[in-house]
Amino acid sequence: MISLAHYIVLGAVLFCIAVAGMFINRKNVIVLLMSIELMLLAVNMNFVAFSRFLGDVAGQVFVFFILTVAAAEAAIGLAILVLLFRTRSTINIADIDSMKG
Amino acid sequence: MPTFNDILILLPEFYLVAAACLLLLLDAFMKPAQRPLLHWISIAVLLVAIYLVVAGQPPQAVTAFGGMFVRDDVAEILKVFALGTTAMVFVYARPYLTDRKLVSGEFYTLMIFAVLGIMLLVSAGNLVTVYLGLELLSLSSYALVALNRDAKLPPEAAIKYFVLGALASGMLLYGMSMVYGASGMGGTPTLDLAQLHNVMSYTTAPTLLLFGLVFMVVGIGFKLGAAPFHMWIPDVYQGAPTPVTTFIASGSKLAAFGMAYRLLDAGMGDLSQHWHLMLAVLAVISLAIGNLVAIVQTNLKRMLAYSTISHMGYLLLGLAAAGPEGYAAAMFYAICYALMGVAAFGVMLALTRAGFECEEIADLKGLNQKSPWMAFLMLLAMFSLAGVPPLFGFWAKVLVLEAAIHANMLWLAIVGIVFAIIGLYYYLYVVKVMYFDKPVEGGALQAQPDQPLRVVLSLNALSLLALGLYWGPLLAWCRHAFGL
Amino acid sequence: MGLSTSILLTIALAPLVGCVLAGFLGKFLGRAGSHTVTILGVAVSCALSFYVLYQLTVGGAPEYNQNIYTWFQIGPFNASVGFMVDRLTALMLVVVSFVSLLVHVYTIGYMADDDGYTRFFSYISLFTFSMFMLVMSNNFMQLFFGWEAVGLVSYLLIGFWYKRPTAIFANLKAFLVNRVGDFGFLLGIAAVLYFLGTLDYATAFAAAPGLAGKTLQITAHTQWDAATVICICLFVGAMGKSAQVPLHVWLPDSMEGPTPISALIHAATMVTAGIFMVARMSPLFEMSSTALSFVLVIGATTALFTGLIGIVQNDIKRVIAYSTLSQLGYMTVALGVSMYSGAVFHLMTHAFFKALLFLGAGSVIIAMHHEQDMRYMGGLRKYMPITWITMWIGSLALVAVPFTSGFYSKDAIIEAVGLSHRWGAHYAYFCVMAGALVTGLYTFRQMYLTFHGKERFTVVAAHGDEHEPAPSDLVYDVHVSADSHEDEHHSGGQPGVLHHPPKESPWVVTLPLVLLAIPSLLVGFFTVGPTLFGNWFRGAIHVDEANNVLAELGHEFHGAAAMALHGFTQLPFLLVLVAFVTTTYIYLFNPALADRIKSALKPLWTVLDRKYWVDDVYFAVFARGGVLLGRGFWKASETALIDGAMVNGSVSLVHRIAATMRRLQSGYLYHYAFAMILGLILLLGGYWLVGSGLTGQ
Amino acid sequence: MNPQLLQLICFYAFGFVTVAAALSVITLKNSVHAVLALVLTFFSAACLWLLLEAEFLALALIVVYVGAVMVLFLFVVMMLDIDQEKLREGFVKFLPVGLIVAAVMLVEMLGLIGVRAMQTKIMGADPALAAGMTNNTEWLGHALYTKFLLPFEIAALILTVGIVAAVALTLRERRDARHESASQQVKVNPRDRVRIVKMAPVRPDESTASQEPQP
Amino acid sequence: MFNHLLSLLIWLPVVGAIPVLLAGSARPNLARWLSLLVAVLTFVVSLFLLVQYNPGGAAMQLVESHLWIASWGVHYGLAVDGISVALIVMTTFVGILVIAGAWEVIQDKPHQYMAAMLILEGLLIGVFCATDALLFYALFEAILIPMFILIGIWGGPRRVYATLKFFIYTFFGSVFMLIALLYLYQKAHTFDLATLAALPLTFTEQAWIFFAFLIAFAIKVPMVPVHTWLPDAHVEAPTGGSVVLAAVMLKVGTYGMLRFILPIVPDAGAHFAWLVIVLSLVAIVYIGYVALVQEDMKKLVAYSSVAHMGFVTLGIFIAFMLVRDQGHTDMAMLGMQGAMIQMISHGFVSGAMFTCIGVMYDRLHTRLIKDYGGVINAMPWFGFFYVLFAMANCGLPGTSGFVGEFMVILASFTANPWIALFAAFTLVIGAGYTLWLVKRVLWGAITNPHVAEMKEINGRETFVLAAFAAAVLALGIWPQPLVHLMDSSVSQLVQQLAIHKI
Repeated sequence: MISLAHYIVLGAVLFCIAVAGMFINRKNVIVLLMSIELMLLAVNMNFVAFSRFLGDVAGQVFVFFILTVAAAEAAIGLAILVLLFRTRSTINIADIDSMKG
Repeated sequence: MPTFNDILILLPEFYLVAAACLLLLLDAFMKPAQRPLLHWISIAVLLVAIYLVVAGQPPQAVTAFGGMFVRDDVAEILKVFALGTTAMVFVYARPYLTDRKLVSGEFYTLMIFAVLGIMLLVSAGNLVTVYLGLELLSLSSYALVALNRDAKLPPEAAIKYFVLGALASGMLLYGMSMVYGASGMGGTPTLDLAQLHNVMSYTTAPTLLLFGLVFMVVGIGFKLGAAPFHMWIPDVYQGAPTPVTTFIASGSKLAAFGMAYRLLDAGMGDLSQHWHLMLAVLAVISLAIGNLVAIVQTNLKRMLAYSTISHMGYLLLGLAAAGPEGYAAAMFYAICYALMGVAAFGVMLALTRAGFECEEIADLKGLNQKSPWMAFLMLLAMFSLAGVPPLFGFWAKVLVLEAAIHANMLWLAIVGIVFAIIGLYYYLYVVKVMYFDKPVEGGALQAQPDQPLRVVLSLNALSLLALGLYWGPLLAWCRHAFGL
Repeated sequence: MGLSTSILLTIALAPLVGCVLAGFLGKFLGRAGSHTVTILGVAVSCALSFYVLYQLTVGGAPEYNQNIYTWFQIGPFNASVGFMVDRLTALMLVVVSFVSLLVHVYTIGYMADDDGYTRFFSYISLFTFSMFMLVMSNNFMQLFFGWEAVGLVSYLLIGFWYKRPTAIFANLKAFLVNRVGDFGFLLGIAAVLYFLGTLDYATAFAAAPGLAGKTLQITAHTQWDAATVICICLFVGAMGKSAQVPLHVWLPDSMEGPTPISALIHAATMVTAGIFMVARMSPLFEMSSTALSFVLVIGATTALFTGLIGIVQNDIKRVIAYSTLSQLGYMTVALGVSMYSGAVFHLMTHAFFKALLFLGAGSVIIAMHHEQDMRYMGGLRKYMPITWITMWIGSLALVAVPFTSGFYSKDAIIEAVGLSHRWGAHYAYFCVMAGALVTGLYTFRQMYLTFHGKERFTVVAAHGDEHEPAPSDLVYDVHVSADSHEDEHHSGGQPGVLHHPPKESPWVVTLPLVLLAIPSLLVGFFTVGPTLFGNWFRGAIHVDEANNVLAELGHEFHGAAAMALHGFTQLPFLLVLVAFVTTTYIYLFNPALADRIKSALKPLWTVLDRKYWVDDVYFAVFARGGVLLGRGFWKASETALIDGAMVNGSVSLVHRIAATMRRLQSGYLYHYAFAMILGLILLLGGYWLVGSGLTGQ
Repeated sequence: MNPQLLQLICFYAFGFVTVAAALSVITLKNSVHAVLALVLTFFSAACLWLLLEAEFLALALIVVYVGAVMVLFLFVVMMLDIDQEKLREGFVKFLPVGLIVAAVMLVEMLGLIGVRAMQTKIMGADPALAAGMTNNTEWLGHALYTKFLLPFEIAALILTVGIVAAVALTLRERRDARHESASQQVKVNPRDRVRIVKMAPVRPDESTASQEPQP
Repeated sequence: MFNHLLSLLIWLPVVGAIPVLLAGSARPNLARWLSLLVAVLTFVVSLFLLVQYNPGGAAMQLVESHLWIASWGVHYGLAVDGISVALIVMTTFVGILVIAGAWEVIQDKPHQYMAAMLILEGLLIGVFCATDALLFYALFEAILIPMFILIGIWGGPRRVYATLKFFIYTFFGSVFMLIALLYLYQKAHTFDLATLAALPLTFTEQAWIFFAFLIAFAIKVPMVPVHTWLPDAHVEAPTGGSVVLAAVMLKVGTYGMLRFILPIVPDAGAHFAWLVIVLSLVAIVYIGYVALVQEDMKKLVAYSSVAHMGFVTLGIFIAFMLVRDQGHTDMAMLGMQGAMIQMISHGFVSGAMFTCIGVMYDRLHTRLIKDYGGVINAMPWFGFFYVLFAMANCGLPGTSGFVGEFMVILASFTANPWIALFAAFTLVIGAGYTLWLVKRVLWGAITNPHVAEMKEINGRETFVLAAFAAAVLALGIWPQPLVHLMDSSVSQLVQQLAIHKI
């Protein structure tokens, strides 16, 4: 029997993978962005699961909005990334430290 | 189904959407020579919005769109000041934008969208509206930070802001999902904040609820800029174009307070005994990091960024008090901080000219000799930020400290006050540079001759003094909003 | 006919008016104007003082005791400025105003053409005012006011020639040593207030018997007798002002001031304020025999040991200064045996002859062009006969040759000590007796070295001496010596070298000498009966029957003449004779012997020449030690500990923490993300550990 | 076969793929490969959602995410032409830290979520049907256009912001490129182009820079 | 007009500063005359106050009270008692002298200097008549701003260090007081001082509040060991700044003790009186030695200020011992009055001393003692004043310096002879450092050729010094009017000491 726990645990695992991704990748911004997408996936997984198991539509509606926003977010994020690459010719995070302290 | 009444309640917001779109169109069809007109139109748009907010304010709190949107006094106050400070930002930004050829429809449109985000956020009655308002604000802000595309720092600031912001959103959403789930355990799952208020009383999964709460606190902490979720603040403040920094330091903080209030009190009010301690911890760390690291800054924008972190610590003192009095104090503080921040950055904008960014503290050397009035305005802002009476900032601090003591957190108040002493140093240092140092030989330091800027900035800074002398009505307004 | 307030006010204020006029308007008044107003002021006071004395003694006027105005009133506690004039006061008034008047006159000649002429007159008038306030006071507060005010003037006058390093050293020293005394004095006043509840003399003295049995809790287990505490504290003040061992060190140094001042302040009046004060406080002192013993021992020590130093001095003024110390010791001894009237009597006679000696010495100094070293004098009697004669009169009074004033007062003291049974009286008797010999030794030595024997100075013609020596030459020399301190001691630049032969001083100088010589000789003869044995002071002085040695002495008193004749057979006179013979032989007939004795008694001579090293020890311990202590505090505590470690230390600590924390903001995006995630984990973990308990509720 | 068992097998299969693909996203050396792994993650996640009868969202995930967002990612990755090797430095070094943090996180999360309680929650009837709708999409659509109308409008605004922002940030008016404006060319007046200037004759040595006439 | 006399006194100089500022650096003379006019007007108004005040009444007089912040019950409450009146008149008096003293000495932006001085004066007056704790606190802190500016702009070479230290140090102390006030507000729901005075508090509460108040006021006074900001601030401050700092600002600390510690936490005050007494005695003795070895004239006088303020705190706190332990109300009155008079007197004496040093500094531009010597040769009239003030500084009877110390020593003997013993030590050490200073600076032959060129004080300087001298002498010769002015108020304070709150 698939229970709610299955999905929620899966969501948690995805969330942790996203977190681990942020820790492991110290160079590539794109991987960071993808980790965030993973994190959102984990969230969506939770919402869909709760929505289905608890019989409420709101969760799925929320997922709908998250997907929408994530698209806009990705557009802006990638635009910034392109901008960054234009001014710095790199997306290596280790090189992006003009401001610190 | 939405009725006409719902639309009336949202009139200011709808009006702003229309205005923003109109601006975008105007920009597209305007001749370059007419571009400056955009500036005045945008300011007018905001002023009309203030009028709509105030004039259409219902006597009692009302909701629209099935509880998605709440129009109460808290929202009204926050909206008025968010709109007002944004209008000030526009006034201050004109010479800066003109000198850097950044005057464009995009700037004004994005700013108005960001304000719209603030308005939705502070009026949110549902987790979905909170999230969408937040994202509207955040996405506009990311873009605004990167707007000065050819400079070196803005893209870096933007990417940091963006990645961390997205991460925070992710955590906030994760928390929301848990709260949503918890509300469904033992009852009907809901995203409605008003219904979430008493979830604790019936849920069969209280740990899940609290688990979600922790994630949500992280999201709130990020938006406020409370340590340890503050790391974006210094870099973004420094890297963003100064008008955008000004906006992030003023309107955005009002929004953060609004969001915190909506989520924590309206939504999680029953859990206050749990989150007030978390906020207290965040407050202490923010006070420590903000005040200490600000001491060693040489860049004025960075210094003000750390100062923001510490001020958010004080604001959290009020929030952590978790009661109407604490909220009133915290809102008072947020308004105060917005006004002070606008004033401080406003002076920087007034001193920035083509080819000269007034950013380093050392750039202010001898300002009192070059431009005594600007120096005086900055002095007011600095002493107010430092919390020296009789300026506005002092009373705000007193109020949050009182709130903390009132909530039996004397220790927190003492921590707050101790760090206020340390914080004093760097504000005084700015005054020292302006008043006690000799101007750099042949330095570029000179105030903008822009009259509207000077007049509004003067009024802004003097209001810190005036409100310091007579802050009763504002406090009464804030307290009234929380039913006191 | 009584004493009116206005008369007393006039006595006090007339010199003050003179002081203010001369001090502030000196430029407009000019020299003559300045000395006229001040002398007029003092003359008025002097005349009225005599009138007051006359009224009290002959006119039968009642004693005066009234408040003039309320200084402050706090609850029941009242501090007023007021006058209490009884015979003791009147006597002091007369002595002070008379000597002061003469010194004023004398100053016209002595200070002629000194740059600070008007300033000087202003100062001495101010002094006279202060002294009047002191002696006329009817309460402790005003007493203290006068006490300090005379100290101030003394400070100003010792440092009158403020360019001399020695003068400004001496005045600082004088003030500070006096302050040590005042320290005790003030505590004494506080104790009076504590135990007696008032600062008013009359009330306090009336309440004095109540002191018996009262104690002051010093530590948990120690209690001191109240009267003893009060009296010793008060006497400490007197020790400072009247230069008693061990607070005597300032007086010899005070000779840096102009000679009229030495006469007026440091011999005749101010230094006797301590004696006056103790006499005034006799009702209190009578309550504590311990305190009186203390007084007795201190006085006796001063009388003998400071006199000894006088023997080896070469400076003419210093010899007289040590003699003053010694005589003050006699007065103190008299106080110590409860013979207050004897002390005051000696105070009066001493004022006359000691002022005379000082003014005479001043006259010599003028003649010697400000050479004060007796080794470069000798044989002056033929140049200045009036000075010579008057000084001999003063010297005879000092060594207490019968029939002179000094004899009556001093002999009475010696005899009284012999009769006293107070603890320490034997020691005191030995001291005063030996003191008589010592007095003779230094006095005769001084007279011989100055006026007799060979001339040990040479007169050379000054450059440009072609023209007639103008009468103003003397004046010119004084002026130079006062102004430029390279030749502060001798106009010739070399010791014993004079440009003009010495000559007698002008009349303004000699007249006071003559006028002082008369009372030095005669006043004792006429007043010894009533003052000592006739209860002339009446209620002003209170002596317990048990302590009343004078009464005992009075049984043997059969008139002044008889007392003097009896004196010729007594040991003190014999000792003076011995001194006379010894010094005559040494200084007139065998001058080389003096040096031989000196080398034979080298260790003793060194001890005396170094003044028992008291000054050196004081300087090392209190002055240098104080500075070292201060520097230690300043370096170790102020700079290093409080300001360094505590204040700036905490600031730099904050800075260091800040600099470290700043590195957390590395600029790297992933660090920022870590911080957020760590924050989340910590909040979760903390919540898990701490908060899970909460959910269990 | 028991449909429930089948479901479970499917869940585990897709779940495994999801997790594995997600792990590859963060571990693969090549960014392009990582993006493709992410696509796989979304695909399998969409399948898992199908198991939950959330058809609309599953398809939206594929259409919106895989079809648009991931393509955008790929596009950017390829366009930026990044030195992949350099970006991988320090991977091994930070792996343990990352794993530890992730593990701690997971333990904390699982500890707090309260898995046991959730195990009792099993899938009931399709809530869309229960709510009287014909299918999931209608269910969702109904909610979207009634209760969630306002958020729906806001979402529209957000997309607008996305467009405006992306355009504002990336659209460049190349200042270095030469533009020809026909209208301006037509409007040109000869007098604006040539100006006749009268000059007083000056000797070269006397002329200074400030006295030079404007060209 | 008399209904708002106190408001007028506060706002006249503050508002008067605006035209002075507007006069601008272009018209410095206009700024000078305007500020003098304002200062004199303020002084005249303060004389009205003196006339209006009825010394017989024990209650606070000339009460003004307006609800300021309704939702917090904060009042704009002003009233005076005798102590306030005395301090206010002293403030306005010193205000004139400071303006006159800065006349042509301040050449750099005189309008800002004068304006800062006037604002400072207004705020100080405000502190002395506030009856609402929060108003008091706000003014108490606000005075830091003009002082910070004064030292920072017109100060000496290390002015930045000094002024930052001054500001942060004093701020440091007062914030704890703020916490205490907020705590009290929780209990009383008002900041009205009279209500707070009647508020019952347990001993633990009182102890904490006592220390919070003490640290605020001790730093301001300043007491050992939190005094080190003062020498630095004094040394670097311009003459006028030093004068106001020493003459008026330090009094704010002791005044605060009277208004806060005495009535609000009497039991803790009595319990910890020994601590303050010990610190006061340390200030008198230890600081005396430290002052002795100073090489900078201003530093020396600054340290002497610390020592003299020790008498004020001593006088206030022996009153506790006298009333509580021994029941000597009369003696307590004496000690308290002594403290009050010492406050006023120290205002004049230290102000005068700093003015004197300023006069010398204007001529030679050094404050080091070793650079001087024989000044009296060049400036005899100056020498007269200098000696007079030096004598007042070492407490010579006949000058104001004596009265307070005399009273305090008399009272402290009753409390405990040992206290009196240490306190009286000032007679020696005070004279030591003051007169040694005089010896090295004033007396002697001229060794530095520049000293010979020093010009005698001009008419303006003579006026300032003569005014100080008149005050010093008047107070020394006849203190009764001042005593009478404060008598009923002091009596009121002493009665409050006896009230047990526990």
